[in-house]
Amino acid sequence: METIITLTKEINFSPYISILELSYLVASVLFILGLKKLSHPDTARSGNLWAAAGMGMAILFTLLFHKTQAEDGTYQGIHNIPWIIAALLIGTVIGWMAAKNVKMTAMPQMVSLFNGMGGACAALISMMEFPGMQVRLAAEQAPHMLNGEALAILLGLMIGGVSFAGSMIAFGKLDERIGDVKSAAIRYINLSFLVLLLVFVVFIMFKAPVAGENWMIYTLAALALIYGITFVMPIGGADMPVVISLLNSFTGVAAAMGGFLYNNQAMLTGGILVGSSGTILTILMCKAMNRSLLNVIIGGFGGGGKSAGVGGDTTVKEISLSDAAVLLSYSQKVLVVPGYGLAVAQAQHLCHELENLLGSKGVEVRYGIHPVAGRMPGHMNVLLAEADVAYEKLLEMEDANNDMNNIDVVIVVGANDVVNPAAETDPSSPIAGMPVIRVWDAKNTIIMKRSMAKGYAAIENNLFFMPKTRMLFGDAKATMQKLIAEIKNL
Amino acid sequence: METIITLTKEINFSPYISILELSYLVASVLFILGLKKLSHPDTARSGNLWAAAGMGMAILFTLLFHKTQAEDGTYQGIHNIPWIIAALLIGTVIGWMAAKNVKMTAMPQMVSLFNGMGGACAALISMMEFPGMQVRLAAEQAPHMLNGEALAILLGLMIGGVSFAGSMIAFGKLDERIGDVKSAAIRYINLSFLVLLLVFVVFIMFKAPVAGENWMIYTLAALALIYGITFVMPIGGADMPVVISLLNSFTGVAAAMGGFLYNNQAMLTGGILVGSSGTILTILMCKAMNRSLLNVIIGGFGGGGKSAGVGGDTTVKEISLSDAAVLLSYSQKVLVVPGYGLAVAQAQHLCHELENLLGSKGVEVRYGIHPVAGRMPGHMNVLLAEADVAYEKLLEMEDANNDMNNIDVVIVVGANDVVNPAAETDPSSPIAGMPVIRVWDAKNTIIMKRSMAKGYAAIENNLFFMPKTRMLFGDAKATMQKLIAEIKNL
Amino acid sequence: MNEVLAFFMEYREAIFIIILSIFLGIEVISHVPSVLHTPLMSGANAIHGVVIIGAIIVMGHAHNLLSMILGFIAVVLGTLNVVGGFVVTDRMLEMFKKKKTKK
Amino acid sequence: MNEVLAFFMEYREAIFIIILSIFLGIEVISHVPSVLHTPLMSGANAIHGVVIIGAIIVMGHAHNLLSMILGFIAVVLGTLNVVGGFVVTDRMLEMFKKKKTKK
Ligand SMILES: NC(=O)c1ccc[n+]([C@@H]2O[C@H](COP(=O)([O-])OP(=O)(O)OC[C@H]3O[C@@H](n4cnc5c(N)ncnc54)[C@H](OP(=O)(O)O)[C@@H]3O)[C@@H](O)[C@H]2O)c1
Ligand SMILES: NC(=O)c1ccc[n+]([C@@H]2O[C@H](COP(=O)([O-])OP(=O)(O)OC[C@H]3O[C@@H](n4cnc5c(N)ncnc54)[C@H](OP(=O)(O)O)[C@@H]3O)[C@@H](O)[C@H]2O)c1
Repeated sequence: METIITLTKEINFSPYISILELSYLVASVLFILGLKKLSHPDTARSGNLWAAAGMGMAILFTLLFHKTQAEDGTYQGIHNIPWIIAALLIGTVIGWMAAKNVKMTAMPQMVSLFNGMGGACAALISMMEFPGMQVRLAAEQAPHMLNGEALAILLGLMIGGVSFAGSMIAFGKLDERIGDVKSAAIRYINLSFLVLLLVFVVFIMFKAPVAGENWMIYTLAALALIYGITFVMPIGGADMPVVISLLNSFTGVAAAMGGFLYNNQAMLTGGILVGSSGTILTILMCKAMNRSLLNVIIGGFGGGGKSAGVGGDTTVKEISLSDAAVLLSYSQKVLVVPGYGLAVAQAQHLCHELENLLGSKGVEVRYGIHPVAGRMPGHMNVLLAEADVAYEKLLEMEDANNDMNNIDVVIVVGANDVVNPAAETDPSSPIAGMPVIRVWDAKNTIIMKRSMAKGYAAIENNLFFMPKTRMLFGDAKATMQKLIAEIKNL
Repeated sequence: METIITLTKEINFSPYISILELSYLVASVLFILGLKKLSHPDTARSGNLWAAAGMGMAILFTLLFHKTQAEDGTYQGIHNIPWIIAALLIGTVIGWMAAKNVKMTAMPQMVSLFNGMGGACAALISMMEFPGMQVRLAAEQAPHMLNGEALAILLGLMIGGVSFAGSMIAFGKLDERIGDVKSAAIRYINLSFLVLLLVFVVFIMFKAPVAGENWMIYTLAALALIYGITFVMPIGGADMPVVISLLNSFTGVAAAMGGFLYNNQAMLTGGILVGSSGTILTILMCKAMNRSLLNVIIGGFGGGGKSAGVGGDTTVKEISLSDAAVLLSYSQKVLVVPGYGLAVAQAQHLCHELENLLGSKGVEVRYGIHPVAGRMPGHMNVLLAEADVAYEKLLEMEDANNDMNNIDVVIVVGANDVVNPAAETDPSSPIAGMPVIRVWDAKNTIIMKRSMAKGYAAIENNLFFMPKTRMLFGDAKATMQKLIAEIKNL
Repeated sequence: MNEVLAFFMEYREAIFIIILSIFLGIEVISHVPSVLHTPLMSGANAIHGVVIIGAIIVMGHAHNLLSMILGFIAVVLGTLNVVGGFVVTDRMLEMFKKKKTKK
Repeated sequence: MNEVLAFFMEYREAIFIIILSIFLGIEVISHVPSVLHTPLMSGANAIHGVVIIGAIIVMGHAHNLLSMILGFIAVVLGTLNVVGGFVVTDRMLEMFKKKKTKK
């Protein structure tokens, strides 16, 4: 950074540098505005474009105007431009295709993957800058590497590496390529790697630099990767959206380290903004599930939770398709409560068809959306919007609960935890305190799922045994199809 | 600034400077946190203290550690410390006494006065820095004064001066020492002074500096003061809170100019934060009155508004004290709607007494608070809180309106515009579109005011002529006293 | 044009800090309830009293009588702004002390 | 201690910018409705792709084969982050397009 400061001071006369700096300033402002707009429903989409515009500008101007002082003292622009452009093109094509073709439901994986790429990029930058710095400092006979530049390089590598490895594991888990590892031991392994990592960073900084001694940086990289893996491994697969959000903010910090290193305003602000807003976002996501971030990271949820004892009733009543069809057709108010199973079965379009069909018979059909139904926040909104369900039909959890007494039939489509009464009644339940949709207050409840299997929190659901509840077993899509046919035949 | 940069670079070795800079950083953070806390009811008071702590720290550390490079090249700490401490003491004692002894209702004046002091301080700093800068630049034979330092000095003087003069006028108006000046001409005079001011700033910057040529800075100061006066003069007295908020943000910018000049982080952030948040606050205040900032500045409101024709009924029905006492005692739900007259009459304590008295008879008494009742936002809340009215009894306008049909008697105590139906019915009314408290929906309305005089917006109020309305003329405090006595005698 | 760019280059850190502070000021305030408008205005008023630091600096390096006098006045005025501002704000907010938490 | 102070002094503008940005990030996000959590996460993900500028800089000054290769990979990865991030976010938000303004 020091050198960069003197550099920019000395070539003050060059308007190019000023233009470059100005473009970074504008890019930062666009990032801020983009993020601001992204957090309001009406402006979110344009916010994304603003941020993208800022990014494009920063990249273009860097290519055109960036100058560094070479070892011989001259100022050099960006070399290897054809190669850089080739790399940009390759990245653009792959990224574009991947993003365009990914299924709506696989988007969290995609975000995780892209996040990992950013982390890897930050780590690679550090790995390339470290040897140069070591040579320089060794030449100056510096007694140690205790300076801002080294700190930025080492932290960038460490955080970027953790983010990369962690994101890859998160991707694997969401894509169901990697299972959950549950063991108390891993928590300690985990912690020891973290300590080792930090100690090693300090160690490097206190060592006198020796030109060409690169094993340290490789070891650090390896440690960061390992820690990234052990960090995410024990966390339940369904907690991955929260983990991705956290790793996202890590990558932001790693990018900011690069900004510090190059005294680059755009990288600094962009990175820090993502770092801090990502942290807050992670906390907000946890809050929506009524959990603390620590609880998510340490785990103990999302698998293996002890099943809350099923009291009283233990028999389950099924409902036949034709009975369900009659019940629905002669109701006045129907509420559909979708959950993760709807996403798995991709039954959203049929849901909308059912809604229209019943609507044509004068039945008022609406949807009760739990904020954490599915596997990412807004999952249900996205799915139903994809199926063209009108936005006014979507009730937020609170509104749905307030109206529950007036509902004739609730159809629960592949939801489980978000309609589990244990959250309110059993203080020892892992989901205790999480707000739920109180479908048991409605006059009838029909539950569509394939089996008596547990949901994400892996706990029993008393709802299934309640007197007003009827089960309609089968894949949500297939069942829905048959139900629609039945109603049409009435 | 330039010199300061090199200065801080050269004496990097001195830990004092670093400590000073660190203290400025901490002070800035305290300002940010203070402002953040100030905007939430529960934390507002501690927010104020945090900001004050930051300020105290910044002042103390400046006294102890500030260094400037003197003409002979040596670094010098702060001189004249006894004098500075004397000045600090004098300011503290006067400020403390004034702030402690001012009546609750005179607080806006006080804020205006203090704001003016800040503006004057900024202007004085510029006036003292300008000659020195001119001497320096003249010695360097600079062809003009086109540089950041000069810009900061001139803008600081200009903005600080306008803020000072404007605040004094606003103070005078609120304190009813200065009347409103209404004339179309003043608007143009106004605009011409603004243009003159800006042109003069540009003129100074393009002139070659001549040591000792100080008439320019005095002329600029005079122009700024005159513009400050003509800017505020034509604005209606009751719009002063908005104007003060605007001038407040001006002073913030003036302080930031000082921060730019001295490369002082605390002044820079503190000033800019106030500048931008003050601007937003001003806009929010205007919104609460359903007006635009431009409309406030250009005026045409707060005096001279054409009286909306009073249609139909033109007779006013009075109510006797004993009738009012009976009506109130045998009601179930009473709503008190206070306005500016309550503040004038200082009737808040009696209001609370009435509330208790009726409460003891089983009548439910609550208050309907209009956001801009009175002469400053939150005016009614402050007054009623002073009289120990419980916070739960205060209904916001919307809640009050929703419950209006169930109210047996509304007592309007010295309010006028905030209960004027013209806001909803007469699109040509100056207050058209402003939300009002719909007291005419209640079963009975009693209006306490001294006469048929108009309120702040100077328009007729049809409410007084409505069939369910009864007038109870007299000073609010006196009438309230008599009313309480009557009810006790029932 | 070149001069503008050079100016920008020279002060870019300050400009950047200014821009960030502007955004921050806007964001921090934009959700304030209207009851708090007046205390907030008053609190902000006290904060811009930070200009007193400038007054202390000029006064601390004043060498002739005129600038001593002006500096003295500036420090007094700045202190008035700071002390009066914070005290008045505190008094206003004291009024709200019994206020219960609202949703 | 002296070293920490010297460090602070050297990088104080950057530190200041970092602190302001942290506050700004927190303020901007803290009122986001939960439906937007995922798109926002994705949008933020794209923004930290700004690290690509660093990749371009190292690649632009790479002189030996190893750093050319690493730089090339870094640029590709960074571009993936940027382009993929923005496109995926846009697709997510497209889903909300029919959304009416809510109270
Ligand atoms: N939204 C988020 O951001 C987020 C993030 C992380 C974690 N979580 C957690 O995820 C959970 C979400 O609750 P949820 O009620 O939506 O889901 P859930 O509790 O995971 O239950 C989903 C249910 O759907 C059924 N199902 C699966 N495939 C199906 C198919 N093809 N057809 C019909 N049914 C099918 C499953 O039962 P069968 O196997 O018997 O069919 C399962 O019980 C909460 O615990 C929440 O905390 C949410
Ligand atoms: N709150 C703010 O921030 C703010 C700022 C600027 C402007 N404003 C404006 O101020 C107005 C506030 O409306 P408002 O209804 O509260 O007040 P208002 O419309 O100004 O009316 C106050 C009424 O109180 C009566 N009054 C005065 N002294 C009295 C006394 N001693 N005893 C009894 N009555 C007395 C007056 O009538 P008599 O003379 O007949 O008694 C007058 O009609 C709005 O137009 C608002 O836009 C508000």
